[in-house]
Amino acid sequence: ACSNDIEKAETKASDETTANAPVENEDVNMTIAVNAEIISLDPHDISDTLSGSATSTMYEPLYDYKLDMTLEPTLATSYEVSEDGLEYTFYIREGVKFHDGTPLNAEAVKYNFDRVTDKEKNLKRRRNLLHVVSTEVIDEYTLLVKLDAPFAPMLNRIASISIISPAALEKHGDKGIITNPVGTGPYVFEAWTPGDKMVVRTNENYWREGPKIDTLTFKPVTENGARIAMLQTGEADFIYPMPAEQVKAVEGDKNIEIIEGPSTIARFTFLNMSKDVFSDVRVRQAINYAIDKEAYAKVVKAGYAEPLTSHVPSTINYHAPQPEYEYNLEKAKKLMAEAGYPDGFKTHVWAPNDTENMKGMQFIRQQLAEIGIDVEVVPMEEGTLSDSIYKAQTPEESEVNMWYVSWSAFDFDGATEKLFHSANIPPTAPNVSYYMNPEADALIEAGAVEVNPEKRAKIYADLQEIIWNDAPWIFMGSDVLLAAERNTTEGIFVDPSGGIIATEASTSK
Amino acid sequence: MSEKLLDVKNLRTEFNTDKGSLVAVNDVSFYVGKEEIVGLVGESGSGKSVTSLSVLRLLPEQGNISAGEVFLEGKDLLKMNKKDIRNIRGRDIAMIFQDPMSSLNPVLRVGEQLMECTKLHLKYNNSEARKHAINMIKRVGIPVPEDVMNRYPHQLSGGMSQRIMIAMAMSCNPKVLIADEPTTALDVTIQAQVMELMLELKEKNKIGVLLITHDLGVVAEMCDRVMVMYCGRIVEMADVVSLFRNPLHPYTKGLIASVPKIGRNTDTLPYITGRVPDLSQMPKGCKFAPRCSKAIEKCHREEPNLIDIGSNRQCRCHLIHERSEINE
Amino acid sequence: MEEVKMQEAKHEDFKIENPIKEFVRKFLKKKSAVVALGFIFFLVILAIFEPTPYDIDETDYDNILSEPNSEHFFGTDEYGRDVLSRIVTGTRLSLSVALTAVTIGAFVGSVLGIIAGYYGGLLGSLIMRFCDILFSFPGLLLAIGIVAIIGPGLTNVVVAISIYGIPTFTRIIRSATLSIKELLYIEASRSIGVSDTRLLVKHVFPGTLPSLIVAYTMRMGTAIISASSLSFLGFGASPTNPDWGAMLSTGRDYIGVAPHMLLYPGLMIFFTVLAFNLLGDGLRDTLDPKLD
Amino acid sequence: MKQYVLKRLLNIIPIMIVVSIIIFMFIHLIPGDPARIVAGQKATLEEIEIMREQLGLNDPYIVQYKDFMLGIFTGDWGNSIKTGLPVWKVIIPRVKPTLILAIFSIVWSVIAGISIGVVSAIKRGKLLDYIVMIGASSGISLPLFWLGLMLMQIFSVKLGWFPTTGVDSLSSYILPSITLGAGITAMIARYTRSSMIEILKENYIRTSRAKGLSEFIVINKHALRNSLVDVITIVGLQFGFLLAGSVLVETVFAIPGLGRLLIDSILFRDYTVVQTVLLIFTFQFIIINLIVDVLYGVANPKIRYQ
Amino acid sequence: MSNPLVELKDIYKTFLASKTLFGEDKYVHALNGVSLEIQSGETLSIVGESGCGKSTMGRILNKLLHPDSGEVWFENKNITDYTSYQMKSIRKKMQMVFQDPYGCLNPRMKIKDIVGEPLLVHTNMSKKERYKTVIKLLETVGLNERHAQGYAHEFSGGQRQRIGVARALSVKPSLIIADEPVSALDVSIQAQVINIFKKLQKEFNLTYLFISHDLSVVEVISDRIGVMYLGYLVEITTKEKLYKDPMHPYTQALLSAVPIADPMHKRKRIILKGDIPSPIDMPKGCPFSTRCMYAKDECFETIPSLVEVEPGHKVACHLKSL
Ligand SMILES: Nc1ncnc2c1ncn2[C@@H]1O[C@H](COP(=O)(O)OP(=O)(O)OP(=O)(O)O)[C@@H](O)[C@H]1O
Ligand SMILES: Nc1ncnc2c1ncn2[C@@H]1O[C@H](COP(=O)(O)OP(=O)(O)OP(=O)(O)O)[C@@H](O)[C@H]1O
Ligand SMILES: [Mg+2]
Ligand SMILES: [Mg+2]
Repeated sequence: ACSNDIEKAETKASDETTANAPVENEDVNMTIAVNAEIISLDPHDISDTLSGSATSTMYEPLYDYKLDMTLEPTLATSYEVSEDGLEYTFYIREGVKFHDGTPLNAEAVKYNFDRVTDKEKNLKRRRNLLHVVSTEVIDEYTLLVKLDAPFAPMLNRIASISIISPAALEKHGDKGIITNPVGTGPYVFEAWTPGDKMVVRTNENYWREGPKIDTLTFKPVTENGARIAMLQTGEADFIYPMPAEQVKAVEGDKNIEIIEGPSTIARFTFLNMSKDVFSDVRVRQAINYAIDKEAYAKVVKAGYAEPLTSHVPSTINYHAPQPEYEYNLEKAKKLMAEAGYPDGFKTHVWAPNDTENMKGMQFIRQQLAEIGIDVEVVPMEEGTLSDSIYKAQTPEESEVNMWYVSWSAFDFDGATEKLFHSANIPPTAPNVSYYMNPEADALIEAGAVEVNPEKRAKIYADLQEIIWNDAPWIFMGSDVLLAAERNTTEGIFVDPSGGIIATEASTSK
Repeated sequence: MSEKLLDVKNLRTEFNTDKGSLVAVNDVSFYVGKEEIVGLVGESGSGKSVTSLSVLRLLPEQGNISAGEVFLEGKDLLKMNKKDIRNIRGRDIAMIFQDPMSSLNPVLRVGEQLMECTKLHLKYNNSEARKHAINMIKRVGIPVPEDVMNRYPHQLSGGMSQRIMIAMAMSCNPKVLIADEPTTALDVTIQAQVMELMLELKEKNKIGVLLITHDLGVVAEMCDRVMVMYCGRIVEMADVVSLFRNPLHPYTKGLIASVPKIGRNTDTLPYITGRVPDLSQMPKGCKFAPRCSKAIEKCHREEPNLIDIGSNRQCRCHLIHERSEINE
Repeated sequence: MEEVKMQEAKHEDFKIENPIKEFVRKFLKKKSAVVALGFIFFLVILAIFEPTPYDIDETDYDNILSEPNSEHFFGTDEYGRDVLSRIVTGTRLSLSVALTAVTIGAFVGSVLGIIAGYYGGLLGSLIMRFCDILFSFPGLLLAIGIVAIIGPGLTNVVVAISIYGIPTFTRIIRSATLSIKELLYIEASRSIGVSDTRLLVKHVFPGTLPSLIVAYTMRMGTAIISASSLSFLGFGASPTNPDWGAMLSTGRDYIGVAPHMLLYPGLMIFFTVLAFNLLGDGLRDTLDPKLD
Repeated sequence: MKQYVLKRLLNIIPIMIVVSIIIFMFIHLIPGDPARIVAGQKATLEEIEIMREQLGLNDPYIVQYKDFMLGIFTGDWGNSIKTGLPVWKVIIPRVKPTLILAIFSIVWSVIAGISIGVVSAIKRGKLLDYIVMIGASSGISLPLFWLGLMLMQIFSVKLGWFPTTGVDSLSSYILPSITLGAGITAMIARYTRSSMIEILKENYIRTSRAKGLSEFIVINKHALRNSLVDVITIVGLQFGFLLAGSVLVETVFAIPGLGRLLIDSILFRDYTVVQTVLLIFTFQFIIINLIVDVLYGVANPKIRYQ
Repeated sequence: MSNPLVELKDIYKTFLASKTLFGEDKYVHALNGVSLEIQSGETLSIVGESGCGKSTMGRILNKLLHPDSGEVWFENKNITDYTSYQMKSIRKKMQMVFQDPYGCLNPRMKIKDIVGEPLLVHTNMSKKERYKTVIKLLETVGLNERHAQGYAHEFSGGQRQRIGVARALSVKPSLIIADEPVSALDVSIQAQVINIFKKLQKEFNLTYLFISHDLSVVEVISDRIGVMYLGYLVEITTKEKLYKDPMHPYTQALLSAVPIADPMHKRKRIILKGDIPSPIDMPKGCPFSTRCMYAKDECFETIPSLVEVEPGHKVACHLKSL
């Protein structure tokens, strides 16, 4: 019954369009095949990148990221911060209308901010506005946001809050909005079958220049081979991610273009410092010396990875490059010997049980074997893995030794605080290195409230050096994002966080 | 018994098995005349069923008829093409089998199975076939035929099933009926009913019947002429009275002697030692020689032929001419 | 004339094959089964001696994903490891996973099946309901669920596969037991006064053996497929093990680049399972148990 | 017969209750906190705690089970933990693809399986039989996912005959149903063959031949009908295989069906969806078995008239 | 008479034929109030058509089945409710021989193990002793040491039946229950087995309950004969009386239906009408009333009981007992 939704929606749409527009089957459609399912279309209650990409076709925030990870005014035209960093004033863009025809104004934005900060609703994006105590409408297009403490990455967090039509929210309710999105974005919602494809149609009344196609489809295709096959047959115009291993297979295909770009994704391995062996910085450094990052990029990432030169990828603002842990077995062995482990030791590495992660773990095992460390590879199903990690209430209870994982964030604080602050050891947050360095804690805290960019840069540079030298991780690399498209495809991009931007999509097919 | 309806000559049937080719029926010749019941007796495995199946070429696929002729009114059934032989089956020669319960298709109604035959051979339409079938059921002595028509085989008793089989066999008015142990699976009181029915049908329809059985009692009560089979060969043939009164072949003698007879009151029964040899391990000479107390050296060496000894009797024994020895 | 007393004949006894010889002779007639047995034998040899040209963990990052060539007959994988060597070594793993899983399943299943078939009653119905319920979960899902609960890894794969093999064996053995129970020789033994235990062990159980052997062989194939499916979905053996299913699972990521990584483990699974199935067919034809 | 069906239907209730308990235990035995998974790595502890409270995960198991069972009977199956949508909204769109896939697969496998089985039974021991049966054995020896990937490479990518993935047209179902049906066809073919071989030895087949019926009628009317009685049961058993296989096939061909939903939901610890889907699966399996048993009874007069 | 070796007292036995959810379950009435006794050393034969309850009677006697009601006495002990442990000692004295010589021997055991099994269960002979005994037993039934190593399928029906007899004899029982021991055999072989039965009876002073459906076989071996019909014992008397002067109409019909292997012996057969009624829906009155040519009103109404019409001759018929 419900799977007919798409067809129904399509016929409905054509009914509407026959009055003034060409017939339905002349619609230009583009299909983006992705590797996971869209979980929800409520932009306030999602935490995965893909749902973010999907909602961003229909919704926009006040400020939005450009491809280079800088922020540009979107539904706001500008903003001001008070001296103490506690009050943000946003000037809302005039003349923008939601898809349902209602106008965008400060009231509407306040409605959204209030929704997100409502503790009762417990929406996932609330964590981004934790510092917001209140929002006030100053006038029709001016909004005041008050914080309880200065918070440097505030604007980045504001960028994560898309604005939903309050009228639609009133009409559909908190659950109903999931399947009836109404925003201001370049596309209007058309149909979505949970678990299957989502279709959006170009917004004719978009406030700036929009896409040059009629409909855009997001289609989840988890099997890598199938996704590529779709691109090869032209069933998909754009696929993301493009599995790095298979780039060679499509390289010869004239119809297909590979798109690569830097990412905000860091790949690393937590070394649980509460465990004896890893409590010694020499061991941690030795391990970092023992891993051949180039080989890692080549073997595990099929050549599509860059070495990490800090704990944050170079795409993140305030990134300060550190001296490389070059591949040096001699040095590694020496450090191991100094630390009292000339013959190495036994340990294990955990990661989810998908092929990608298993490959990474195997690589670590192979490399560390060279310095005598015998690493048992333990793939775990994700739910089990997170249970195993977070069930430890104290460092002593923790069972994990190494955790091969990736992290992606938009801003420096997001890429640091949860992973290194001593308050964030499990079960609170994933500081699985159990990294507890008061110096680092202080810098993390200082950086978060420092609004002055220069001072902040200094703080973060210091912090990066400390963390780098302490080596609570194995710094494996930073992903190179890979997408692939038909050569007829234009205007679809992947931002460094892995979000798909299709605002300007067009095709010549 | 002048007219030979069915005339079998030098029939030889072999089976391809994983032990090689086995001759199950060898040099069998006999005939069935009009209005005559010819009995074929022998122990289990002696080749009775194979003989009957060979006549209609219904052998399982491993079996093949390697020699011989089977004439039905002058036409050789073994030389016919498949279509022609199918026209003979069920119409000119009908068969009934030992186990009536398993000889009816369990998933088809009795009526359907009965009508099939007349629809095929006599080109009856549905209602004609139905009427005919009901008639046939009545004739074999089953009350309420309409009801029986709608039943499934498992809803019939053994006696009823066998009567249905007979009705089915008789429904196209065949010239010859081959009955392979039609009463063996039945109780004596039911057997008596079926035997009575067959005798009656034979008389009324003037058919020739080849009656296969291992029960000498049934032979004595039903048959006009008897053939005794051993190891795929006919060892003796005679009319029923002569056979029982004066069996010539040692095997026949042994067989008849070992039947317990009511009122004879003996302490020990005579019997034949040993058993029917396995087809793959046939003795060289006379097949019965290993079990025969009279066997002479020649018997082990050379197989005797079926010798015609006049007055419509045949016997397959080297010692047949040394009458003194046999007849003592 | 009445007294046709005959002497005890000399040819009373025929040379009759003993059952094993007869079985062998019949079995040898089934050519595909013989070939299959040969192949399995070959696998066992591989599993025991592991004649690998290379060390299976020997990586060569300069020589990854190379196509089959004269040095690496089946090519190399993403770490530059020799695929042939890994397949050969994987034989022991795959066979022993299947063997252990099926053995456990067969053992538990047979015990339950014999009890349910022989004693019937409440216990029997309970056992059968239990099996119905196990059966009503799609087998692979059951295995996935079990692995999800107890975690991935070879041992747990074995446990999962054996658990979901139990109802199959229970049913087969139960129906075999039921039909054997009806056989006259069981009643004959009971009438003698043979105890239940002896009856089960000496008479009933051997009677179920043909069914058991055939089911066992067939299940070997199923178990290998299931193990590889689990690996395919990421629930299987640790990737460091050269498990065929795990190799397939990795291989599919290279489907367009290094098809040999998908092809050879796939063929290996296919031929192995085929061999077990053909052997099972052959055994069934020879042993002739009625399987449901 | 009616009584029998009624009795079996009544029997479903206790079975389903036991099954629901097992499912419930099963789900809660699996480690992994749905709240944590849904909230994601970056969630705060407070957020997770509120979510646990809202999802009722802090209630005692008994209460959770009671809610689950009450929900089943009152039609309130709860909301999906993962998407927040009502469970029925998540499940219903998934039914159609799986159903089409299952029907396609079972239909072609039954037809092909029986035909192959009959032909090779008739040609028993001939070369054709040999080839067909080795083919059939191959059918059950192929890992499904492998076959699917290979078929996709050949027929979609290389030849471009069928869509690679999806459910947009019926032609999208062709490769998946071939993949899924291959094993079932093989099973049915093997079973039909051995059943036919047995039946062709039966006395009533000899009887029908003795009547003069042509071989065609003997096989198709007398023998096949009897063997169908046996084959029905094996077809019923295949449904279990079908469900499990659909998980793999739906993964390979990106079909948004129930099997895939189940796996995803297990991975996501979307309990509400998992338990409902599992209940649907079991229920469906039980009903199919009931139907098969009834069909068996209908096809087999011996049972029908008892 | 002296005290009998075995006694059945008013045995009833039904089997569940089909179970229905609503309405009544259907039962097969296999035995309906059968009483009889067997004297030590005699041979009592039971004849009757298929399904009349002969085997059931044998199995109840051996306690392979438990009667619904009634008592089984053996050597003046009521063994009806004996446990299987108590039965062990009784079974030693009471052995069975079965109809199907092909089915009653375990195809997976060597003959020496089959024949030796009762010894293993009931005695604590050593393996060697057991083997010796087995060989002796085989010789008693006309087989020899060579046969001991074989498997059942290597033997002909007659030989197998002799093996079955040897097994029954191994623990020196006083009673042998033989359930159609010869009906699956060819005539020539039938005779061998019957002879062995007779020979052994003399040698070991055995008592036989000999079940058969063949009146001509029974005549050779019996002292007394009981005729069963539809779960009832309808007539029981000495062999001579039964053949000379059968009283029950069914016995008469049965005797006349037996084909006689003598073409000159012509007689008038009594052809009964219809079939044996189903033991599930039993006739209301006399079980034979539906087929009996003499049936009177009373016969359709009440069930006649087995009465002694003359010494040693009991009949259950309204007409005879009047
Ligand atoms: N399909 C077959 N393959 C091999 N041998 C066969 C086959 N059918 C019959 N035979 C052999 O042919 C011989 C004769 O069998 P047949 O069935 O004619 O015996 P019969 O006299 O009818 O015995 P019965 O009284 O048991 O019916 C037997 O030795 C049997 O083993
Ligand atoms: N275990 C059982 N379950 C149900 N019915 C049974 C069972 N055993 C016997 N019967 C039925 O009881 C009746 C008597 O059976 P029994 O075996 O005693 O007959 P019988 O006289 O030995 O027949 P036969 O000559 O065929 O051996 C038959 O109708 C039979 O179907
Ligand atoms: Mg025969
Ligand atoms: Mg009996």
